Amino acid sequence: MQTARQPADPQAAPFLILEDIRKSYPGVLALDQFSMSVRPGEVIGIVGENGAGKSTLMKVFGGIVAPDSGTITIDGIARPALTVAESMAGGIAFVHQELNLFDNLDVAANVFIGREPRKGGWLNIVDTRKQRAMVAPLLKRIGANFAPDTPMLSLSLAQRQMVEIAKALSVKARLVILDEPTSSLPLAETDKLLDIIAGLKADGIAVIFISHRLHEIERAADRVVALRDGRLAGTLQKHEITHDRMVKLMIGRALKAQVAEAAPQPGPVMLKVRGVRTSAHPSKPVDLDLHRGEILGLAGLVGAGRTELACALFGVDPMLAGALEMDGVPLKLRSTAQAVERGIFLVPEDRKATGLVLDMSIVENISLPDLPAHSRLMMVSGQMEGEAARRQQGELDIRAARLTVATKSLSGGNQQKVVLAKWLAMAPKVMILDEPTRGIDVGAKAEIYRLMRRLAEAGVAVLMISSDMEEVIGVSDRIAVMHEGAISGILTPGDFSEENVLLLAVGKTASKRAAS
Amino acid sequence: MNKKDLGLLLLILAVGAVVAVLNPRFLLPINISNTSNLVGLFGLSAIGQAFVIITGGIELSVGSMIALVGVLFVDFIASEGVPWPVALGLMLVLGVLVGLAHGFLITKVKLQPFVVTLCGLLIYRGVARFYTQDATAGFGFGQDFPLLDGLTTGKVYGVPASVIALAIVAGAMWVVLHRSVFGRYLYAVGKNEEAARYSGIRTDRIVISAYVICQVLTVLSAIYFAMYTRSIAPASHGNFYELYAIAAAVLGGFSLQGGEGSLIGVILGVILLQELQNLVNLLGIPSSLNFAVMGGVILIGVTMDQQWGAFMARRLRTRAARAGSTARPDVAKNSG
Amino acid sequence: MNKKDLGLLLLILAVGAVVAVLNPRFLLPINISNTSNLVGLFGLSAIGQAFVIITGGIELSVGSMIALVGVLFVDFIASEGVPWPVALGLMLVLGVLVGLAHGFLITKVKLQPFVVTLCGLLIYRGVARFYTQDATAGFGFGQDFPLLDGLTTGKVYGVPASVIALAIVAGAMWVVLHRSVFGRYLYAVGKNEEAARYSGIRTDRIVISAYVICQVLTVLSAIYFAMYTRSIAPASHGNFYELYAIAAAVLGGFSLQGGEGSLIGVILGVILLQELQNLVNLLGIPSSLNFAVMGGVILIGVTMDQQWGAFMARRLRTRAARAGSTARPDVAKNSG
Amino acid sequence: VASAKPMLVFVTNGSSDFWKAAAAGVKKAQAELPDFDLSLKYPEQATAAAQQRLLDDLVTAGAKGIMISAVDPKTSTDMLDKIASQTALFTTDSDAPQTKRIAYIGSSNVLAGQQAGEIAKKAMPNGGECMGFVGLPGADNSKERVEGFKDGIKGTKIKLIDVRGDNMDQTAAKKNVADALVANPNITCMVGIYSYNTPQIYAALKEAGELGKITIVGFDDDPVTLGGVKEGTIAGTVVQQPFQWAYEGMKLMAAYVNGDKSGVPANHLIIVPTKIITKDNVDAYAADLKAMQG
Ligand SMILES: Nc1ncnc2c1ncn2[C@@H]1O[C@H](COP(=O)(O)OP(=O)(O)OP(=O)(O)O)[C@@H](O)[C@H]1O
Ligand SMILES: Nc1ncnc2c1ncn2[C@@H]1O[C@H](COP(=O)(O)OP(=O)(O)OP(=O)(O)O)[C@@H](O)[C@H]1O
Ligand SMILES: [Mg+2]
Ligand SMILES: [Mg+2]
Repeated sequence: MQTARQPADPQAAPFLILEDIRKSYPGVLALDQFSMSVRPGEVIGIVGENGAGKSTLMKVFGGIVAPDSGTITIDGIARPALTVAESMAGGIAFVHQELNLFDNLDVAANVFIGREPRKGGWLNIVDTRKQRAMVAPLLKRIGANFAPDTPMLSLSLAQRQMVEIAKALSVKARLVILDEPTSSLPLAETDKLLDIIAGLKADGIAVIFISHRLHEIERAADRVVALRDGRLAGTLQKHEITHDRMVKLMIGRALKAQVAEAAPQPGPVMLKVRGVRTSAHPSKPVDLDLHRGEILGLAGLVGAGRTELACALFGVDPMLAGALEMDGVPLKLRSTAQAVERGIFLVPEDRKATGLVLDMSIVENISLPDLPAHSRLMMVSGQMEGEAARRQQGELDIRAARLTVATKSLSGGNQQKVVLAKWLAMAPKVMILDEPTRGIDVGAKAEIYRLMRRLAEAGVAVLMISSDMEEVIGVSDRIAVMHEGAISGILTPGDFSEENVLLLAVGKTASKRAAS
Repeated sequence: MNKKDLGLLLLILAVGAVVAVLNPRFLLPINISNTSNLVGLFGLSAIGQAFVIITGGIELSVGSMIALVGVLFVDFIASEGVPWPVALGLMLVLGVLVGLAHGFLITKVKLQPFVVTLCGLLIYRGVARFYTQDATAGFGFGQDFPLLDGLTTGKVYGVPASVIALAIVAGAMWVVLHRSVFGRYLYAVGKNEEAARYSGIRTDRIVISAYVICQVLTVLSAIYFAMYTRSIAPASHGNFYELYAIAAAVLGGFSLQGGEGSLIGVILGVILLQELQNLVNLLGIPSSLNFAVMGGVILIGVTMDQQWGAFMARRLRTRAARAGSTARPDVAKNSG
Repeated sequence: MNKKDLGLLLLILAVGAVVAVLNPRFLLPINISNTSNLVGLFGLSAIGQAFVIITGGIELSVGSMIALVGVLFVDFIASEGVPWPVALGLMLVLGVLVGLAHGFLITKVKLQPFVVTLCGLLIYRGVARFYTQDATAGFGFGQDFPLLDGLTTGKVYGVPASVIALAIVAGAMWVVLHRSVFGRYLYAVGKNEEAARYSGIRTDRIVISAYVICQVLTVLSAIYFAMYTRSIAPASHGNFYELYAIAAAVLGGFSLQGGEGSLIGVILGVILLQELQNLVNLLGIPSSLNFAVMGGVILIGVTMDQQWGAFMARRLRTRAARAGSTARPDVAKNSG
Repeated sequence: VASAKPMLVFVTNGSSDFWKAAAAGVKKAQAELPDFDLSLKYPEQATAAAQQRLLDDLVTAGAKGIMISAVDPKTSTDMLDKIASQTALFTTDSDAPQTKRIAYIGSSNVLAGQQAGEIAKKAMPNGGECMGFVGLPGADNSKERVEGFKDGIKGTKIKLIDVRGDNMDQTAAKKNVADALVANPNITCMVGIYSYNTPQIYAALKEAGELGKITIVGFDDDPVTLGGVKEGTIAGTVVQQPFQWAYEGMKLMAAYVNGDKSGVPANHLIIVPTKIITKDNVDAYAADLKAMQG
């Protein structure tokens, strides 16, 4: 990761300057009087709470959002707004927070979409062979384990995120913007990404890196820009960057140190999973016990099959084989409705596609799973559902102009809170959370950890799927690790360590004594 | 009634005023009664269509079902001597079965609604034609069913029975769509079926129910149509009626992507379409232009609607920006 | 040719074999020539439809355009004395303009394709009927245009001119769709328009181009149809032809959600539909059942296709999971 | 725009060229009846529902007299009676004798079919197998013509083996002829039952090189049909006289509305006979036609 070259010259002239940018949405001011500049070869970390305006800022760079006022200057040319094409021409490459990929094309086509190598003169034929040859080394560089001609359809979420990164790398860019590129990447891949950032920097390419995993920012950034409520909250130079200072800038106060509460005695088995096979790894049966009052962490590499397992336990897809037992009673799930009836809830990893009805309001989303409870004679009571939603908003600190706004207008983190709120309003017995803190800011993260613990204390069996190593180790009472569709080992607190989780995740056995 | 519906209502009144000036006979009670009778007939099937469209589906077999049910119903009661309440019952059962079949193919076999119902359009029309060997089904001379006639083509204080039927159905369906749990589920499924499923909703059942409702209402309207024309030529009866129903829904603010639209909207859509047809005949516009007038007005209507929507969104945003610049009160309020 | 297309081809051959056994005259060169002539006619408009469907749109005005162009073209050359190449040119210009208008309304005014083209369906039909005052446009007895006739209804070594035209168009469009950058963008826009826009693709232009291509091909097929029937009744000519084109595309594996389908697929779809029509006549099935047979076979075809697709998707996923677990041989292979 | 003159309307059963001659008849009558406002209306679709709403609207608009070719007269008794109670109602083309219509002016499809049978008989003294082509085989006018044709060929060796429908789609109409040639090699005669069927038979046979080898019997007076008759490739055609229906009908209606009921015969039927057109009289007929429409 360390390179021999010099760090970016702080005196170099910035090639990209934003001044007094302002952008409002109905009910929110997403950016206000915001100014910043980018110099060649510097890595800028952007931090801020959910909804602080980070993604909006990046969309201004990318030409996707036109600011209400302010100027954007590239190479001395000032404009009130950019188009996507102008942004691209200015050398800005973009990995969006919400993925922008084409399921009907293959990986190589996705990487080069909009910039295909051509042949055949005016016929403009796509040079597929050349395209694939150009993509293969990129995939290798980011450690992707799929070929350039893999259909997009067969990739998992994390693998898709890798394609997005490859896409940004394929451009001859001067500035690469990564909006939460690691939110669903597990540790090994994240390390690789940080190496890549270092490599870009060494080539004189500037990088803007947004992440809620502050230690990643700490490792990678030359400078940190913190946003709060759409305004610049402060800037930290390389030597000033520490976890605590960033947090303070983001939320305006220091965060209480997180006390790792002592794991309570786990209760009896709540959900017994025996020989469950899913279509992703049809030859690998999974056995697992979820105890009452326990947070079971489920770790693994990209595509290990954790999401598939979660879906099987929630009745989304029929299991190929296997049996479930809940409270000692055999359980057959043919639909999510049955799972919900039995108290098994899932917070899915893709909130845009499966977590929320984005066009519906916060209230409507929160009441959706338990609508009959918010109705009289099967007629929905606006009052009842409104009250329930207000209660959840208070509990989870959901930031929104009103509870009746469409959830699509919320920032990523606040959307995630709405997904959680849906289920917390009901009484879970088994709570499955698939990457519950994906894209969530530190403050909210702590909130969610507290919630999980509270659920466990109330006797709920919590299954937390996570690719965030700190989180897995910090929150779980036990850690199960998956490797290629099978459980490769289960760690108890005495054996918790990054090394052990990683060893199991690649299919080796864990060393007994924890080496921290 | 939302803003969109209000705009449509104004359009209807404006067109009506113009026509009334050009030909005052437009306002004769008999003309209003005739036209509202047709609103009743087309309205019943349009409401059914609306339920399907909200789920993001489409039902193209409406016209063919109207022909098939018309042929069977009239033949049963006029030629086979089946008592009409029995025949009506049988037709409703047929509607339920067809709705179930469409819903099943769409949700379980996972075929596209357009495809399933396009095949329905072809098949039911074919069956209707085959059943009578392309002959017209109709009543013999003097064959009367006083009660049935009264319920379908009669009038109460000058109000056609079909309008009363529409009012009852529309009232019930308004409650179902805009107040009930099922209605909420319909919108959720229409906007994001996956997310609805991940919320524990039995989305398949919701979608199937929508098709069943659509077909049952279609059967009802088919019976009204049959009693109105009293003569069903299976090759042409009901041709394109699905397009009228879809056009009415679209005029009424429905999105074919699903998840949008109101019951009042679709009824206003039907009224506007019927008003246009009436206008063509009353103003002596060549009937060859009938279609062109209809198409033109729909196009203008949806364009205005769209521009109005875009304008409102812009205004909302501008106002928000102005409000937002002052100390962000909303966020502060809500986070407390 | 992908697996899906192969399945369809097998279905076509299987149906053909059964018909040939029941009536060996099915295989007579003249019958094959007749049927393939109609494949040529319907194929041209179906290819156009396919381009629109790939973008996630739909073009319902095809049948009406076929009537309008037919009426105008025949009237121009038969009654107005316009030289036919000029008339042809004018019609192509009309097609471009209509395509631009549809594309504009859909991309810039942001109306739904279904709505815009439904209005087109109504308006163009109305204009066609108004133009001739509902009269049939036709050639006088013995009025001949030898070159035009040769190019449209002639035969070369027994191969109908329309089939040759289809082959040329299909070949060119295959390259455009499956090899060119434009084709790639069509698929991208159809699958995820937002993402395509974020990738710097001028999505509006792509969509507009698709509608222009569709209308130009529709005009071409309209001329072939006009020369085939030599008499255009504006009220009925081309009725439902858009549905045939859509059905062919769907049979050929297109998704109305956009982003899916192959050129070979749509042509095989057209062939299957025409084979079915031929079969009804050759086997002496009552013509009233024509529609029912067509609907039934489409339904069976898409169901099989869907089941096959689901099976393949499952296999693909399983294989992907397995490939991911082994030491990444594919990457190594391909980067060499 | 409401007109002050009493309004008389001729309502067709759909839009078809067949009614062009009637339109000419209306026009000629208008020239002779300046005190009336005559018009000819097509329903936008050939369906009972479309026609019914057109009638309702016409009555609303104040029509004093309506002459109608009902889409489906047999089953439309109630509707026609309703109209008859509000305005002077005449029927044409196909009658509805059970209604309160004032009179019927037209011809008989059965008779026309018989005349077509006579053409076939004369053209094929040794018999043969005929195939019929029609838009809607189940429609009344089609069934009556077929019935008449079968009557006409009774006792000969001519057989009508099948009638193929095309759903009013001329592409299908032509294709049906081509398919019939393939499927039934023994066919020696073809009958075009709707006005557009005969030209499509003519075109398909011409392309197949069978013109002149197969006897064509037609109905109505499409230019191609008349051309074929003249050329000798079409044995003959049976024409109705919608011009006369409209012209005489309108004048009768005007008189009736003015209170002169003498023109209505006791049996309420005014039959305008159909004519057989063959090579012998085709020129005269064409000239007539031109004169009428000119
Ligand atoms: N399309 C939109 N319509 C309305 N409001 C929006 C829209 N996009 C963003 N916002 C609002 O703008 C604000 C900033 O959102 P943004 O997505 O930039 O936050 P963020 O800093 O990226 O948050 P996160 O860390 O959760 O991704 C939020 O309050 C959000 O609700
Ligand atoms: N929607 C999908 N379509 C096809 N294949 C999929 C899909 N989702 C997952 N897979 C396959 O299943 C495998 C397991 O994916 P899964 O999402 O369960 O893994 P995971 O452990 O949750 O990892 P991730 O961090 O990627 O979410 C993936 O490697 C992929 O090949
Ligand atoms: Mg963001
Ligand atoms: Mg996962």
